[in-house]
Amino acid sequence: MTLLTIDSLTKQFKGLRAIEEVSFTVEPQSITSIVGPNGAGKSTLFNMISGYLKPTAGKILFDGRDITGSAPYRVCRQGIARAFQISKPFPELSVRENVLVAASFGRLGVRDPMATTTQAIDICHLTPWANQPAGSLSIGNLRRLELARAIAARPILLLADEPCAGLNEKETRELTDVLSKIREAEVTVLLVEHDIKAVRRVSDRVIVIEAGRKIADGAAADVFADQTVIDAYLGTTAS
Amino acid sequence: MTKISRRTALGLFGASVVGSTALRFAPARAQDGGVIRFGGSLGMSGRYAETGLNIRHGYETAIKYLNEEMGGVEIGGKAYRFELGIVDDASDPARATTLIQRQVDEGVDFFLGSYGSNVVLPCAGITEAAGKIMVQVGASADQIFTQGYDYIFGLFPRASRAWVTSIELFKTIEPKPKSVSIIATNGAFSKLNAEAAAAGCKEIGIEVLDVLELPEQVTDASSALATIRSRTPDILITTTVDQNSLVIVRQMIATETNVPLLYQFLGPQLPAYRESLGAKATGVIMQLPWDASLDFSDPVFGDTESYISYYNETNKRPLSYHTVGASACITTYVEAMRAAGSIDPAAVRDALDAIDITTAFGPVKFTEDGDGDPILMGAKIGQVQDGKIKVIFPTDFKTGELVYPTPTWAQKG
Amino acid sequence: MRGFHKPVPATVWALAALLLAGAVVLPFVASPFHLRLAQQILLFGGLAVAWNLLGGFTTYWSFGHAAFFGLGAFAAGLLGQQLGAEFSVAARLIIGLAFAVAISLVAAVAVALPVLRLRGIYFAIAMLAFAQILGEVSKTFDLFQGAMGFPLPLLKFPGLEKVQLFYFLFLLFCLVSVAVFVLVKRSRLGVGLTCIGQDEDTAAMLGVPTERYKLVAFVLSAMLTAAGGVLYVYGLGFMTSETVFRIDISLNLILFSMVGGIGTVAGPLIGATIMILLTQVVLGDLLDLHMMLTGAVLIAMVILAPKGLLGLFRRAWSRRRLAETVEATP
Amino acid sequence: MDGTLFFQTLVDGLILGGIFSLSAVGFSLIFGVLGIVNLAHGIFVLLGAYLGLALKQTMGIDPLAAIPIVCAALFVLGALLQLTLVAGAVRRSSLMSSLLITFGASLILRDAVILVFGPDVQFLSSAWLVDTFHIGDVIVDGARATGLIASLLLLGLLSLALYHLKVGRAMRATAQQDFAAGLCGIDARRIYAVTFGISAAFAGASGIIIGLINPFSPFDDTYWTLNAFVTVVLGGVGSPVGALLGGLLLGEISTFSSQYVGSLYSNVFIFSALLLMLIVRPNGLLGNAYKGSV
Repeated sequence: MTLLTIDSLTKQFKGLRAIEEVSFTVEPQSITSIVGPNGAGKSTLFNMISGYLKPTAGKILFDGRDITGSAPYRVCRQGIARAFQISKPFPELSVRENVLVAASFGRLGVRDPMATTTQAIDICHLTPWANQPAGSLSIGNLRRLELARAIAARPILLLADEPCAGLNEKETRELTDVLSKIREAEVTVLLVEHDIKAVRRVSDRVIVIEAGRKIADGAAADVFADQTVIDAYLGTTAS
Repeated sequence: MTKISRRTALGLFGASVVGSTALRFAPARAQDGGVIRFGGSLGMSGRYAETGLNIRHGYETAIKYLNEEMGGVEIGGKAYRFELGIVDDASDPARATTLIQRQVDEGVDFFLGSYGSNVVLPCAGITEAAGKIMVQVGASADQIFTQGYDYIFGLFPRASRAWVTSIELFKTIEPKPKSVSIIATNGAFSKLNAEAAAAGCKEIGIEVLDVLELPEQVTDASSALATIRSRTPDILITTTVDQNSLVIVRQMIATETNVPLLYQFLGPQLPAYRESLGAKATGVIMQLPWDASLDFSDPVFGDTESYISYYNETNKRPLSYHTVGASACITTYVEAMRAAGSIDPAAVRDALDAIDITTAFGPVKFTEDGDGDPILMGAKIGQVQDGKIKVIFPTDFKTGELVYPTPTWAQKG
Repeated sequence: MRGFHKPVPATVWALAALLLAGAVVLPFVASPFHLRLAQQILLFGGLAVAWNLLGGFTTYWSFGHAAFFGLGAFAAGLLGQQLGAEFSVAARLIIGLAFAVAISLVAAVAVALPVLRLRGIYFAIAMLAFAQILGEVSKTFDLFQGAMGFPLPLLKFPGLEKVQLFYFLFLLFCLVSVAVFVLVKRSRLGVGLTCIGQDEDTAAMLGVPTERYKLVAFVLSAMLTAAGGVLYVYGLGFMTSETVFRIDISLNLILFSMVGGIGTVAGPLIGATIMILLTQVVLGDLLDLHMMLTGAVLIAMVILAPKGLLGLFRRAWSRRRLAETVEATP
Repeated sequence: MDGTLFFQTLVDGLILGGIFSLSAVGFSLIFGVLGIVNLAHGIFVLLGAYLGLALKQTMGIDPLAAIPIVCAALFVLGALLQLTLVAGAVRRSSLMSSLLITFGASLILRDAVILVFGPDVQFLSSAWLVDTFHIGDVIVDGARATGLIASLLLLGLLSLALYHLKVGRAMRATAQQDFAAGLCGIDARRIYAVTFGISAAFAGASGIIIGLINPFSPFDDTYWTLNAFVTVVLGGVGSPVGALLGGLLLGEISTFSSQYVGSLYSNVFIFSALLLMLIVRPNGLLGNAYKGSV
């Protein structure tokens, strides 16, 4: 059974087609990565899944239910959480409080906010900073706070938006470790990422998008061997 | 550095708090030894501040005269001096009632009023409950006098009776005016007067064409004036306050809106109004609660003329009818105290009920409800002629003849 | 969940109990004037606390709370008039309160649906416009009698002077406001609102039902404000549109909150106390300059205590603690 | 429908609207560039009128001729207010605190006006007013027409400055994105002060024109601040064209509703239009994005 089904999704912005008839599925407890050059429409896709944008056409099915055009908080309550590329902590709240918010809202169902919070902070190696205001964290810690907050929402599916952008080698490795741990916790991950190394390391499956269209879909090794992908993706990043 | 300046600033603030508190309690201790304290609030900040300032000058002039020129007054065999404590109510009823309550608590016995029924009525509720008298020259809404309050008096007749003399005048005009229109704003004062004027006109068979209401602050009356031009009445009445009256008349001139007779309830009384309009002001008629040309004897000042000269010696601000009325409030109080031979509020109130005197303001006699007697204290009617105000009605007080119909704006030059 | 707040320390409980005891005894020892001041502090302080239900947590700053204040007053006043003397004054007041709260609930929901979509200053302006419209409507249509005004019946209670009676009513009102605020602050709703105040989009992403939470806070705030309006005009005994639809009422609620400390429960009360004492006692006798001085104090407050007086105290306190720890560690 | 009455109403609305536009343009600039609602705006308008009065009374300068002097004086006052108080408050706490600062400043300035000029109603007159004239059956009020002409001239001048002078371009850039403008070497602090100055100057100029048309008293400031609010929301933020559009719309709504619905209802209509506009097009007719809305 598939967890997420994207069915011919299209988004039109005043004459510009940001996403055109994109379809794919995400299997439970996998890490699926979406890659593609800047402006390919990855963020638009995420925004539609998480409820910030309404698709012009097409359907999003999550766990068998149609969530096309649902409000962000409803999407979250169904069990989809999102970690932003640019961390958006609540700066005046402490790290623990930031995570606690997600733990006390997030997916519907039985909650134990305190336990979830402690666990999420632990998974993301944030315990030493738990009582500091989020506004004072370093970039690497902020990224992990963003992830911690997302998983504290107890998602079935986690949307992670370029969690490794701007991180150094060591920080990237820490972060991919966290992602793997998250999968071990039976959370499905949908990742948008630029760092090919990181993608290769963690992904079960890779989807490539260019100019709003899906151009490849398959296991990481196969996809990165595909000539169209190399031309489209690697070509543009090189130029 | 910032630490010091902040602390210093807070310290200064604290000091000023203590300082001003100390100041205010100083005069309160001098209450014994024959001092009569008048209290009350006025809207000194806010839209009615101009009237507030006029009234305040009137109170201050009377108190100054009583203390400095007369050396106090003897009441029931004891000499008294007078003190005045006026506070700014900012036309805010919550603030007004609190400040009035403070004066009641501090033993002020005699109150002078603010204006605007939404301020005066709640205040009157407090003074009434405390058994204190209020004599005021600002508010004339009917509701003030129909609450069954025993201790409130007003120098003006209640609004619904303020048009008695005007209607009498309309009866005498030749050729008989057939129609009026009224421009009012949607405030209590203006609306009440518009209703009274309309009712009075209907009663004597003058048709009321339109009652046009404008928002409380008039910046543009063009639409109302377009209606007036398309359906011109013989008399146009405006029951607006000074500033709005001036907006309306200036726009009438600019848009060549001519009527045979323009009656502006308030406005033309002000020198500024006539100065602003120059020759164009000619022919406008108005209510004259008071006019300098009418000489009345006054138990304190002697007569109107000596009042005016004393006022002008001691004040820079031009005299207005509100000022004279305010002085008359105090004169009336003093006369009532003398008649009662006591400063006991109940006795003074009985004396006020029975009072029948003249002051620089004119005759003073109250109805049973406490408002001014509509005949004796009703306004005279004046008309601007050659830049001056002539009294044209009632006939006994006439200093000029009514010009009707008046020339058009263009003819006035 | 109980919010992320630590349990209330015993000192705060003790202080609150002491204040409450003092507040109950006050009307039997203080002069009517002081009681009137206290009435105003309780009423406007309570209203400022109610305003903080939305404005304190988030940047949805209503510049038009006078709308609900006036709406409540008119609803209760006009209904009382219709009920007439067959009903006792107390009955009219209670029915009026219920009616006012119900009407303001409906009005708040109706106005919130479009207006709460606006953010920042646009929300502030929209609320201001809403208050202006209600004020004009109440004056314009004779049905509402707003231009001329109408009297309200005198409420009596055996053994209590009017000023004492209304003191207790305002005290009750203030307590209800404070209770609602504290409950909200310590609940999931409060956590959600705090997050909305920090970053609305992120809050929604974490599953905070932002639209509903804003609506609930706004409606609660409006209903409390309406109840305050009813008590206020019953206390005065006569009302016109000018009595209740005043821009300065709306502005004062913000001002009191800012002076004391926005988003706290004590802040608005402290702010109301200071500003009312300042404008009506310290500067009350000044005829000419009190507005100027009030303005100067306001400016000084913002410059010297940008987070309100509470913020100032907190900073001073933590600074002292820091100094003590530095001294303690050799 | 009576044609003359219709055109009369149209012309009256245009004239009124032109004056509203000028009185609001400064408010709009501050709103756009600094994201601040200047509650002292109305008092700036009145200060212009009172300065005009003082210059006429003491030196016999015609109010229309006094506009440059008044503008200069208010520019200094506005810039000083920004540099000394507003900037500090925004830096130390939040944008919202500027509301308290400007409100406090308006209380102080209003009391100052009362101390100097008294609470009385005042008026201005000028020898240069156009005479009342007719277009067909439509009567055009001379004083108001003069006001409209002066308003349009001043708005045109401001428009030229904003689009062609360096400081104007810097202001527009800062309004778009102050951070990016800073990267381009624009000193935002200076631009803020200049914006406040220009805003006050134009408010002052409009004060003179308003004084020529209507009597004024120190307590009218709230009215003019509110009007500026409405105008800006109707037209859009930060540009003379937006202010002009908003002002004209406000003028027409005001005259048409009072002519054809009832003169009492104009305020209800004005504020309903404001509310409607906020809901339907929160960025005004011109739809300028505005950073304070986030």
